[in-house]
Amino acid sequence: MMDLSVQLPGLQLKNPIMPASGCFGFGKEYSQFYDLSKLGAIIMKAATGEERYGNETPRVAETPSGMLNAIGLQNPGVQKIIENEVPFLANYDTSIIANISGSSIEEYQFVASSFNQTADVHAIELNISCPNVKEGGIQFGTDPLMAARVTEIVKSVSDLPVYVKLSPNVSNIKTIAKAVESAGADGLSMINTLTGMQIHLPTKMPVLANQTGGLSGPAIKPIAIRMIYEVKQQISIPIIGMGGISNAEDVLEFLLAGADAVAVGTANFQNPFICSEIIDDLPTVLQKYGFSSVQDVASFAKRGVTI
Amino acid sequence: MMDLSVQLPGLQLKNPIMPASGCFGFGKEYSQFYDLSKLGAIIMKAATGEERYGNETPRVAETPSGMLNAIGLQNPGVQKIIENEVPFLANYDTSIIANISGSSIEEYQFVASSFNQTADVHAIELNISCPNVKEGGIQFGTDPLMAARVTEIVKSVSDLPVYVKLSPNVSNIKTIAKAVESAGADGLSMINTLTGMQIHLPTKMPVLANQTGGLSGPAIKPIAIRMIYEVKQQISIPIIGMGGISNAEDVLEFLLAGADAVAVGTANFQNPFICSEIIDDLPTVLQKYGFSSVQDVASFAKRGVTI
Amino acid sequence: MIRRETVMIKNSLDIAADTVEMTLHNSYLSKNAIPGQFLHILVEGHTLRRPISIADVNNEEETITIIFKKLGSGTKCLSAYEIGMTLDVLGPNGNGFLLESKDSTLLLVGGGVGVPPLHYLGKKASEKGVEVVSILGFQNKESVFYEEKFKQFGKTIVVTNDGSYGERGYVTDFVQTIGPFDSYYSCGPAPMLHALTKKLEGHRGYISLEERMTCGIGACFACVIPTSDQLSYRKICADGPVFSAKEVVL
Amino acid sequence: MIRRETVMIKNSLDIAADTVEMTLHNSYLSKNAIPGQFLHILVEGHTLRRPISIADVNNEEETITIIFKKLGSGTKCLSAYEIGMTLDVLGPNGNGFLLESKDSTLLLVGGGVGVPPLHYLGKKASEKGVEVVSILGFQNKESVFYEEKFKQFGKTIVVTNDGSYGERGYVTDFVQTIGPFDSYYSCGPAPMLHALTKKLEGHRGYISLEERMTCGIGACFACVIPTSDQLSYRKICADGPVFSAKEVVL
Ligand SMILES: Cc1cc2nc3c(=O)[nH]c(=O)nc-3n(C[C@H](O)[C@H](O)[C@H](O)COP(=O)(O)OP(=O)(O)OC[C@H]3O[C@@H](n4cnc5c(N)ncnc54)[C@H](O)[C@@H]3O)c2cc1C
Ligand SMILES: Cc1cc2nc3c(=O)[nH]c(=O)nc-3n(C[C@H](O)[C@H](O)[C@H](O)COP(=O)(O)OP(=O)(O)OC[C@H]3O[C@@H](n4cnc5c(N)ncnc54)[C@H](O)[C@@H]3O)c2cc1C
Ligand SMILES: Cc1cc2nc3c(=O)[nH]c(=O)nc-3n(C[C@H](O)[C@H](O)[C@H](O)COP(=O)(O)O)c2cc1C
Ligand SMILES: Cc1cc2nc3c(=O)[nH]c(=O)nc-3n(C[C@H](O)[C@H](O)[C@H](O)COP(=O)(O)O)c2cc1C
Ligand code: FES
Ligand code: FES
Repeated sequence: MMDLSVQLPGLQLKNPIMPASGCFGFGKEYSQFYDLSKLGAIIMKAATGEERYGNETPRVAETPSGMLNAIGLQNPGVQKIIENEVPFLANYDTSIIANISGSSIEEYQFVASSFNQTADVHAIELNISCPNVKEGGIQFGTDPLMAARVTEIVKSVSDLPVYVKLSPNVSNIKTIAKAVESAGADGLSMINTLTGMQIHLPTKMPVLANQTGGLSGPAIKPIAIRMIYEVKQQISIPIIGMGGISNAEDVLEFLLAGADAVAVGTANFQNPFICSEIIDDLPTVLQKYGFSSVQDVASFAKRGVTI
Repeated sequence: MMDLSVQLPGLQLKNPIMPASGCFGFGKEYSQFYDLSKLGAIIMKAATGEERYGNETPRVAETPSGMLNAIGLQNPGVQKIIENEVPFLANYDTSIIANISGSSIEEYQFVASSFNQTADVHAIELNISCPNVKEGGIQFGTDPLMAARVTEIVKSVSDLPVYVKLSPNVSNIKTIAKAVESAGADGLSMINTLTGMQIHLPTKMPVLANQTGGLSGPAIKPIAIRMIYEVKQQISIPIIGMGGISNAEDVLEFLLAGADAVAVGTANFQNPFICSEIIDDLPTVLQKYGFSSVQDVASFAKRGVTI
Repeated sequence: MIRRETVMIKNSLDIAADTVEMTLHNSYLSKNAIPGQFLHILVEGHTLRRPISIADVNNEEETITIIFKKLGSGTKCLSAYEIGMTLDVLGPNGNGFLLESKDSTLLLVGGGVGVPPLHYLGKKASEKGVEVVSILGFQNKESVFYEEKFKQFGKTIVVTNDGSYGERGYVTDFVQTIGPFDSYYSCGPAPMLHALTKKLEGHRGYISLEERMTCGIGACFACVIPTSDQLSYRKICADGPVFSAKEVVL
Repeated sequence: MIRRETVMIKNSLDIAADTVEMTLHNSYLSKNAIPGQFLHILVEGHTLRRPISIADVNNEEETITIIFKKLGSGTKCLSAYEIGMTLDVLGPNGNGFLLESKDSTLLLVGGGVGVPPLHYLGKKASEKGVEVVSILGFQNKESVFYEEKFKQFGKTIVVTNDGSYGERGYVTDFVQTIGPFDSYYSCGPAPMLHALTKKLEGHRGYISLEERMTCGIGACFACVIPTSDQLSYRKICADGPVFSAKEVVL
């Protein structure tokens, strides 16, 4: 059996595959389809300080090879997640990553420290890339100084490793990546969705009640690959790559671009078994292209043959 | 017959459809398929001061619902374009828009003033969004000050209306749009391609010799629609919209988002008749959604029902 | 339990304007589907699955019938699938209609493509000896389907907006003309459900709702609707699509 | 003149490992295609058309034959099209091979999916009474196709890289074993063409090139190649795909 394992700060992954935040809920629904212990890790849906209802519906739209969503961070709030959701996931032999979000530095701080006291959470994914998250009108995710500040503060209250999730809606992703690395990030997670819109011809209005939404799916894969490739050359912390992954070949493409592990989002909606199937297919695909393990791909990428 | 005409600075268009720069060469090849007089306008391939060979091949890759290109501004140089290409297009009853590019402010100035003396060119599309175009390491297209400066200088040597073509690879497209409007732009053209990359698994290297390339096609349509919608609310100059248009419904979506006319790029490669077919289909589609002319859609969009 | 199943298209028929009836062979689904549940159907070339209600089940033939309107690109593409081809579906999804055990008369009120799920419900109720009265609304004559089938369950009023067939008007115009009933079950466009639940406020009623869906299984929060007390929410795909008329805000 | 044509698939046959021969019916194309030209084929679900050479033309049946290898997603999808289905193609594209009028002996050197265009060329030359000698290179026994057809034109050497069929080695190892010839025509992978043109430097030769294409008609500058003097360039899709061996830098 091929060795698919990956060691990342705080995460001993049996394979590099995890469902992306917001695309797998808190795992319960998908546990009816396959054993979640098969997964490298699970990234939970975003947690905020209090319960949030999110945006009005419609919240989703279909686009060519992709989709738009404006769920608006609906979640039961960090306390209920810790009480009701984490214990369920803790039954499985997989790592749990908590995706945290907030509207203010204080909220981030609160959510991060709440998870810090939770035995079964292994890492934090710090979502600074959600369009809802602004302070002084500027998104944390698009301003290097703000991105660094929120990273520092979350790090200061957290013993868990922090993976900062970057927004692709920026002129220069390298600057942000370097800023959060300097601020103490243990890793990066990239990319979040690109802001998009669709107009419904019959009503002549945006399809989404929120007007704009985040574009995900295969359509954005070339942008994700480019950004990971660019950033990898500038930093030395690991990257969890995502954006349009829908099969094992895509995973290898991300690993070659410089990702150390990957998350699968939108593809779960088309095929609820996708993460499980990708894990099954990965050894064959790696072998086909001459690799003997996931670590082997990482070393290859590091030797600078692609990078 | 439905009135499809659109009046824009310097351009009396019989319909709002034009092929996008770089996706139609200088028209010759497409003239074997249909009468180019049918087109609202033709945007020529980028012109630079001198002839350019462009990047190494491979220069193109296919992506989900899109493609990457890194042609690298190959063109015979502005003088040869004026001598050999413009006269051919001038045989047709359509407007000619010259897309200009350069590596320095001086080169832009030179190309713009060369076209200024050319009778048959009706407008300039100022391409500040090409990844090759940098000064002091910063792209003109991502820095509002640089964008404004090159716009001003081109305006100062040009009696032709100038449509500034914006890059989508920015944190805040509104800032750039406002900057070039203040600098005297007569219109905007948006969007250019998003920077992307694809890795070829067999060689483990980027598919494109240039490593990165510009993502175009239906995949980017939601981003184009969002940016046009956002920018329209901030400016009062017209917008030529583009990004993934492949049928008449898409055209209406762009018009509703705030575009005054549209350009069709990548779709020409799949179907060389696409611009002609869209022009044929447009009246039926407008009628289906309750519009009696293109002007009618523009007034509707202006009344702020969508915007 | 929801499973991902391969179904084989046994029949595909245009039964009204832009309306297709498809018969799908699958043993698991035919054995487990209840009225009001839906299939979440993968259509080639589309990112998101399409939710379509189960309109009928034939246990002997192990088939499920769906009826859908060709509206956008997904349903158009689905209508082009030919007999013998297979589809990847999730199902059966959602909670389905639960029949109140003591009901002796049911009122079914359907509008357009809200009619299909009521058909399977009417059939089941009728098999149990419940009296079924139906009011079916369509845009015009060309859109009418399944009138004969509902007539087999009991009294059936067909209403068209333009009066080109049956009665003219809206389904809500005719609920008063019906005798007494124990519960009503309805599915149709939101404005119709809104008007209907208001009109029948005193009655026990169940409505089936639509919303744009992504996962279809309750994981993504795409399809939520606030509860009547505005304090909570339901997921249409998993907690619904059927709700008590009092449970949610329309 | 290039036209956009609908072609009907009359036959589709696996003729070697991952290699499909498709016969397409179309009157215009069968009347106008010359050897070395290609079709630019639209494959459902793909942004870019796929360029595939014309391997044969049957004037009576008004058919064109193409032979392609299932490599990536486009060719795999194309191979799944069934008999009776239609394709949207542009064609005939490119310049094609021009036979030198005074040639009495031709050498054809093909490698893998470079073999198909040479077949139609060989057939045309043979019909004109020209003597045709062919060297065809394949990876292994399973990949060999069309040997019998080339034998009808004249002496044919089949070479496989692993020696599992015919001679072992590379096509270039065998060009010296052939008697005198007037011109050579070659199509195959870039390294093969590179080695071959070097080996046959003194001879008049024509090579057909491949590059990733977008428009396929000369408009987009995707497929350029520098001329030998490095001062200019050619577009493979429109100025080629066939070039004099001296014209361009390989
Ligand atoms: C539980 C449920 C049961 C349904 N049962 C039926 C049925 O039996 N027969 C039938 O004809 N229709 C039914 N619908 C509606 C059907 O799902 C839509 O008509 C269909 O998804 C439209 O897809 P499209 O590709 O044609 O339209 P497009 O507009 O191209 O679709 C774009 C996106 O919007 C979604 N969408 C568009 N309209 C609707 C809608 N009304 N409801 C939900 N999503 C929508 C699509 O699923 C897709 O994700 C049902 C919907 C739900 C939620
Ligand atoms: C003039 C010409 C004639 C050709 N004739 C034949 C033939 O007769 N039989 C045959 O089997 N093949 C032929 N090829 C090669 C054929 O075009 C490619 O194998 C095919 O495009 C690969 O597509 P794909 O979807 O399978 O691969 P993918 O890798 O999925 O394709 C991705 C993109 O790269 C392009 N691409 C990949 N490989 C090549 C290549 N070698 N050449 C050009 N583009 C490529 C594709 O067209 C597509 O745009 C020819 C190529 C050219 C340029
Ligand atoms: C419906 C939906 C909900 C999402 N919710 C979150 C979220 O709560 N937190 C977050 O960081 N990212 C969220 N994302 C972004 C994904 O985690 C992922 O970064 C993005 O979708 C790109 O990956 P994909 O193309 O595989 O979907 C969401 C995406 C979708 C489609
Ligand atoms: C092959 C190719 C070449 C292009 N060349 C140019 C160019 O020379 N100048 C320019 O301003 N834009 C150029 N573009 C960008 C297009 O004009 C257009 O802005 C972009 O492709 C989005 O539209 P689309 O999705 O319809 O292609 C090019 C695009 C492609 C695909
Ligand atoms: S569609 Fe995902 S929760 Fe309902
Ligand atoms: S493919 Fe466009 S010029 Fe050759």
